[in-house]
Amino acid sequence: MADEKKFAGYVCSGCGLGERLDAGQLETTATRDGKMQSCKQHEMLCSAEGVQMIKDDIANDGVTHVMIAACSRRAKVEAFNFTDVALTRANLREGVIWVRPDTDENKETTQEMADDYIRMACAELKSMAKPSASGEQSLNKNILVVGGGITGMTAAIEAAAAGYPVHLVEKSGTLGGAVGSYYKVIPTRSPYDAPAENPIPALREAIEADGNITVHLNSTLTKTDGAPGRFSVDIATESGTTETVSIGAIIQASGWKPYDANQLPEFAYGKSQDVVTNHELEALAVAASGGPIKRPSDGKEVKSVCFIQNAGQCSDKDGHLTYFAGVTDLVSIKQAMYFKELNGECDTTILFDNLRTPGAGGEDFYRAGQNAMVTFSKGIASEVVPGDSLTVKFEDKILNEQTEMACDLVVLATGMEPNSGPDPYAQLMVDEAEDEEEKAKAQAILENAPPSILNLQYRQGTDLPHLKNGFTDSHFICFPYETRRTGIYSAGPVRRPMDIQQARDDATGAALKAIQAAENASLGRAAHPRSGDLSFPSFRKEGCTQCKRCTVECPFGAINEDEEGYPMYNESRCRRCGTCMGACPVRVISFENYSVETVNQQIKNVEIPEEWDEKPRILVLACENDAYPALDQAAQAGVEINPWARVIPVRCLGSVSLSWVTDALNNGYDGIVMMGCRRDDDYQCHFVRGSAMAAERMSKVGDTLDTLNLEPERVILHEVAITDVERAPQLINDMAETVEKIGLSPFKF
Amino acid sequence: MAKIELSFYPGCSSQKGATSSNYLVSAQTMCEELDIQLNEIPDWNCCGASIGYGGGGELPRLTLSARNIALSEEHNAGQEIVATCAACWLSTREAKERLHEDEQMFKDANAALSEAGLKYKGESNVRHMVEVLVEDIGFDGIKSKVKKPLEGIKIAGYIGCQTNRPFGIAGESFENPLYLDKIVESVGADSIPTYEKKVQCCGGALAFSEPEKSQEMIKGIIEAAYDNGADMIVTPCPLCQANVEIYQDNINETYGTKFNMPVVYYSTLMSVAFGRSGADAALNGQVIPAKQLEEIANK
Amino acid sequence: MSDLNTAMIEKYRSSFLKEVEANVEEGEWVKMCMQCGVCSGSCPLGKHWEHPPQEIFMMIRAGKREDVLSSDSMWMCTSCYNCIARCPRGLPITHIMHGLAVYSKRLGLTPQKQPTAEFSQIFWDNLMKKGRVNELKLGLSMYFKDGFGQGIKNAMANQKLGQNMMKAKRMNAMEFFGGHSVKDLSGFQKIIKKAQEIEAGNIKEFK
Amino acid sequence: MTEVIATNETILVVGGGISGMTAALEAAETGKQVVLVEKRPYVGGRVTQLYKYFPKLCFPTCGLEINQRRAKMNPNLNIISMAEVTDIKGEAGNYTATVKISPRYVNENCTACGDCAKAVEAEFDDEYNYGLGKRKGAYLPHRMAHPQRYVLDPAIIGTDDAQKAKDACKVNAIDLDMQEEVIEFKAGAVVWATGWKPYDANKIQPYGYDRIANVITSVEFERMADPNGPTGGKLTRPSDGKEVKSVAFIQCAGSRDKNHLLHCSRICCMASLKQATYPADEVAISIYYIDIRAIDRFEDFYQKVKAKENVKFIKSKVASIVENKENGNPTLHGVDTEGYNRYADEHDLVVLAVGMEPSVDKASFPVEITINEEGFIEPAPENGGVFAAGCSSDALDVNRAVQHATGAAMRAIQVVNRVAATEG
Repeated sequence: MADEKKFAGYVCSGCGLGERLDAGQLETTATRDGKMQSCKQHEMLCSAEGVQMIKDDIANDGVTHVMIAACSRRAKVEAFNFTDVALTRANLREGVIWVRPDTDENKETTQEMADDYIRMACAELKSMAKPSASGEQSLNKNILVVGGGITGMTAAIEAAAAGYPVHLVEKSGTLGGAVGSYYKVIPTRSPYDAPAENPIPALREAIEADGNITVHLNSTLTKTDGAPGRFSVDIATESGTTETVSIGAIIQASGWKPYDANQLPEFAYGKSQDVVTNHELEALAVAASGGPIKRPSDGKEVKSVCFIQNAGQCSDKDGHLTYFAGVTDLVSIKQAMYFKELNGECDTTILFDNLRTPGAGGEDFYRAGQNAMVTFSKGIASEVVPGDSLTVKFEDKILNEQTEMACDLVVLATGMEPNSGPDPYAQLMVDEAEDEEEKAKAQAILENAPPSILNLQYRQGTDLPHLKNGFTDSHFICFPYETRRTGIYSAGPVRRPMDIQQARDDATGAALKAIQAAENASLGRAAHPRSGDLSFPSFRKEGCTQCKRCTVECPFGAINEDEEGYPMYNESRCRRCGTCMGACPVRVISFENYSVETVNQQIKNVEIPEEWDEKPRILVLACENDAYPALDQAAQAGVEINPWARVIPVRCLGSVSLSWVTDALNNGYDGIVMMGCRRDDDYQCHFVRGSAMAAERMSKVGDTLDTLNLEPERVILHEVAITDVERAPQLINDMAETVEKIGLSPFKF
Repeated sequence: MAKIELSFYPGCSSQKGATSSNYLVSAQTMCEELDIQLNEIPDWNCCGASIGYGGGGELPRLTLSARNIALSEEHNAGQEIVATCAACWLSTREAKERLHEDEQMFKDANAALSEAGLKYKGESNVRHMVEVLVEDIGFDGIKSKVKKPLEGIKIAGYIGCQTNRPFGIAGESFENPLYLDKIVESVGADSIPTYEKKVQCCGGALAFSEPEKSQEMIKGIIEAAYDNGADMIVTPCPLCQANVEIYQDNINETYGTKFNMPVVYYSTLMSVAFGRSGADAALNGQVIPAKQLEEIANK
Repeated sequence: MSDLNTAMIEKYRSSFLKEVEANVEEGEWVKMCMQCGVCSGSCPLGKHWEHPPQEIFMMIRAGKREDVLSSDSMWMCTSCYNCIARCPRGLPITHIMHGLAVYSKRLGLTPQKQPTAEFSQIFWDNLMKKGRVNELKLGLSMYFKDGFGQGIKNAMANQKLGQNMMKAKRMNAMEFFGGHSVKDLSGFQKIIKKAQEIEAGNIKEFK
Repeated sequence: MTEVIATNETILVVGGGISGMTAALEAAETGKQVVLVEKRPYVGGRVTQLYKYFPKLCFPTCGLEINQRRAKMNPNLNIISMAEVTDIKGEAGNYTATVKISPRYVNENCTACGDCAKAVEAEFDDEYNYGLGKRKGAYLPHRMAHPQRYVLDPAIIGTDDAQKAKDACKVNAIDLDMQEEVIEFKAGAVVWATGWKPYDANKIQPYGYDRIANVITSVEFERMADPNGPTGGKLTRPSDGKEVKSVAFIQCAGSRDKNHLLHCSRICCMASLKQATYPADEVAISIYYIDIRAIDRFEDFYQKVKAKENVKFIKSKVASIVENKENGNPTLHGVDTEGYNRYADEHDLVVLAVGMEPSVDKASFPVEITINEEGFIEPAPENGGVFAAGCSSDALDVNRAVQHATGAAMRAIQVVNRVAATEG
């Protein structure tokens, strides 16, 4: 019984489908052409009654495969959520009747469309299986936190508080990181009016008292093998011992390093001991041990200090950081207040361009600084002249003059650089550089790559990919924890420059994502964005040519290679995008419910009318995240779509097999439109390079078209956004016009 | 309507033979009609106005007002202080707030007052007459007293600065207060709520020291009233009234304009609308006669 | 150390700011300005200010003592309170301007013949005489502040205005002889004298 | 009667904007039972009304699509829309929430076919478009609204329109007898994600938003720029429909101002930089600012916009706006403080970059919680098992709000896991 497949079709006649279409014919199409063993009609399939009918059939009649011909797969999802069967949806509402005019002359083509979508859905269903987890998983609740600064400490405490054991690995001999050596910190609680106590000692105590946290000091990771739910991590101590621990998920909180101020000779850094960075000032404040802060050169009590904001940052000068550290204006206010607290009558001036102290706390703290008589001047410093008394030359932007001031100490508000590992795509950046300048930059990054932090044993490099400037941030605004290495989350200033409060919030969020990854890995569920997906790629070894395209092109580094060069899939690293499937030239990679075959069968089961019918066929492959929803919305808005179009949603254009295109052309389709996401630096593809990869692959379609002696205009690839409600249908209609212009394909049999 | 009794601070300019003596006359008429009893603060002194600071400094200036409040608290105990003049009201209310906020200043002021055996407590409310009208009498209250609606007269409500800022009338905007327009409506005239110069500065005391600069601003105030089709301007401030009314000849001379725009007090409007004589409404105090009002008053 | 260096040392030091805090009405607010400029843009006589309020606040913080105290900008204030109403930081700008003006006058740094400075003194003296302002005398003092000849000229120029006012009974020639007064004039004068003494005593020395 | 199955291991999320959605989805995808209560008829909150995000200039609906798909697929998540939490009693691990559900007058039979909207006549200001356009008395708040169900405006109930809507519905989805419901259920932890609202521009009197037609708010400009918005994406003037040739952005409209919002709203600088990219390159753009607060890598975007030839920056808080009555142009008065330059600049359109105000008034929180001076929720231990997420805690951009919400979900999970450990 368990192995027996039973295919059942259900045709809805609600929402006007019954009036616009011949339901009887649809039923016949499903059973005769689609080979459904049964097919039922219902006047409102999504109603409780309709859903119950399907449920009953599954329970009582052993239905294993369900074809629902009704509305879009994006509609009534909750109603048609049958998790025990393989399921497909024929989109007759948004896909057919809502995009076609309700007139007699269109009746025939509208019906043809609907019949085709039913054939396609049935064909797809025939080559599908219900996805299910492999069953090999088990729950590994251990969380590894790399980095024992404030972010890592917070992440460890938070994960442990949720009941997850933590291994906290710190390179140095103490916990606390950069913040550990600070005199005080920016306040994190209202009324934000004075520097706050350093939270590190309390966190150290909490960790010490937490039985769920194992601290590894003086330790680094020498090897990280496996995948979420089954990482095997070698933690080596300085003294040479190595411990192997089994880990469910990883948080990388490797922090930041201060910018090297030696690149700022104009501010006399290195020339005068009394020019220090904001980072170095903390040490001076701590050394003062409650007394006045003294200047390094001669130990004289500081009576006047000037802070130069954005020193070596927010600047495109060579060696400067182009970005802003986010926090350095607040830091300077905090430090200016140190002087007010410790040095009595000390003059403090902050030279800034835009004072960036955002949010409630930021603005409150700015006012507190002013209230403490810190002088804020919109001024751009150009030079610091060393001497017994330092001279700061600057332009006062308000008083509109070049001026200068004398002070005992100059503090440079320099930026933060991430402590990330080498970018796995550094080589790729060199290879793909568009010009020499870019290439040289990429080459420099490759050559100056820092030592690895995670030592991942991944085919695609040892560490997390960089987003920009070496930070390992997510590319997505809505999804800050969307990582390109499943189950590994970066947190804190390695991800993006941030202040302590944000780092701690971030650590807490990353801790959630880590425990979530561990839990989902144990169930075989995919991580975001196809959260919960149980389908999983497998490959036919006998067909594989060891070309390695799948292992190279997987955006998530999910696939390793064995010694012979065969791919080794790691279910819990995989995000189910199908890029590997699209990459495979020999078509051996497939998911249970999404494969070369499931799409190919849809393409083949569209009825291609004879040439003299003058009814072309246009194949549309639409990304399910953006283009497909755009088409749905167009339907809702009543935008017409040409009746020759047949739309197939794909997980990502990256999953599109070239064979679909060639087969479609060979089968007599007259045009092919592919719609994927934006693919430039601000790409929208959640599978990173899917759309770009498709564009690259399809550039080779030209050869195919040449061989077939077909016009190149017949195949086109567009970037389509979810908001392209008017444009997406237009692109399809444009292809229809093109076909009309150049004529039908000769490949109709 | 219950009788309202207030401790009244008339101010220097309202005295007989002074620039806003007509304000006092019409305000008294108006109060009679509205059943408001004004008990003058005995032996009140000048508030220092908005220019006295330059000679007097801070504490002496505040002490001027402290003396008036102290006198009111002694002789008109329990009564709210009301002023008709914007500067008088502002100085007094400001002094009260400053002395409330600053303990040292409070002590210092009392030390000075003790020279004449006075004691400042700072417990009285300090209000402007328009506050009393808007908050205690209400627009409907005003409307109910109207016997001769000022029909067909289009009046630009010019509030000026100090009646409006920094305290103003509760619930009204600093930029576009509407209460004066509502008073205009209440007496049956047509208001111009979009009159864009209603809170424009007339120069205040600088009309004396910087006449050219001030008259340039006054010109704008009158011009906008004409542009909006106003027959006259109404104001609650004596200095505004004087500045906008009496320099029209000078402005005409400087700019070649032909201004002849009557500028009246709200109390004048109300007195006429309440059916009182031109003399009671102090229409004879106009430098530029408000002929339409005279006609109604004479009816 | 040369004079130039001494001058430089004073730049962007809070010494002048502290002086302003100590001796100027509401001076402790100056440090709270964030240089948005809304005060400068809101002033009805804005275009006549050489240094608008927000710039004056920056000059104070930059230590430009002379430039600030000898400026006539503060005397442009008409007390319209627009700046106070709009200042996002709640600075009582009108009062600070008054305070700076008075302080500059106290130090003798106010520009000669600054008309508003003169008028304010005339006004004050006038009110101190009787406890109430004598408008006629106030007007005449103003006309004749720059000498008899100029006074006659001023009076002639405003002759019509005066006539108009007389006609409306809003100016009274009899005011020249006595006029309105508080009854307890000596008490009044004692009070204010005392207040002036206290205020003078509160001024702190700054070099 | 709406049924909610909830226990002390359930997490209640109050507010279904991007923060609440995130907290709810992240917790649900970690295997927790979640009830999400949303006041509007749909989830997604204010980001659904944004045209683009800074700095990528990508479309918020893209992420919304994914989040809504996650929500539709996840059986652990129960969304109650048109509902408000009126009371929460108890303590961490044992709360009882009272929720008031307003009648939608449309049941789950609704297929979003739109027949009811065609049938009714009454029109109302479209709140989704901040009143810039009209919607019918039976409406789908926006195309991607989830739940994808129409709503009847309560104002048409009892009118002919209501009956017309009912008659037009072929699937029996309209239930005119639907009543307000009050339900109670348990929860172990609460994520408070009620978000923000744009500061009321009418209160910023010097800018004349209430008097000058061509002075609009940033949230309105966002709707105007959206091709699916009320003007079809055309940037035209409200007064005369003329296409704009010059736009001024006024920063800190209500923010950093003790007369309005004391805090810096964080997002407005970036939002204006973003909006400065909406008009064509020929349109002159002026940004009046106090400080441009481009944090961390947003600096790149700031530089990019700064480099645009049609964009100029004026360091000035605009003092006042006066309408030129002849052409309807708002004239901006103020002083450029960089070197003291007085200006009186005319523009076709002025956009007030209005600040973020916490949605829930300080005085009306239905749960005991620590609020700061600005009205945001403090991360106070005294809050017990109630955790703020997103803009209820501070003025945050989308990215930070989501990050914060993920952390809030973690805190809530800690509480319910503790409950599970003691009960289990």
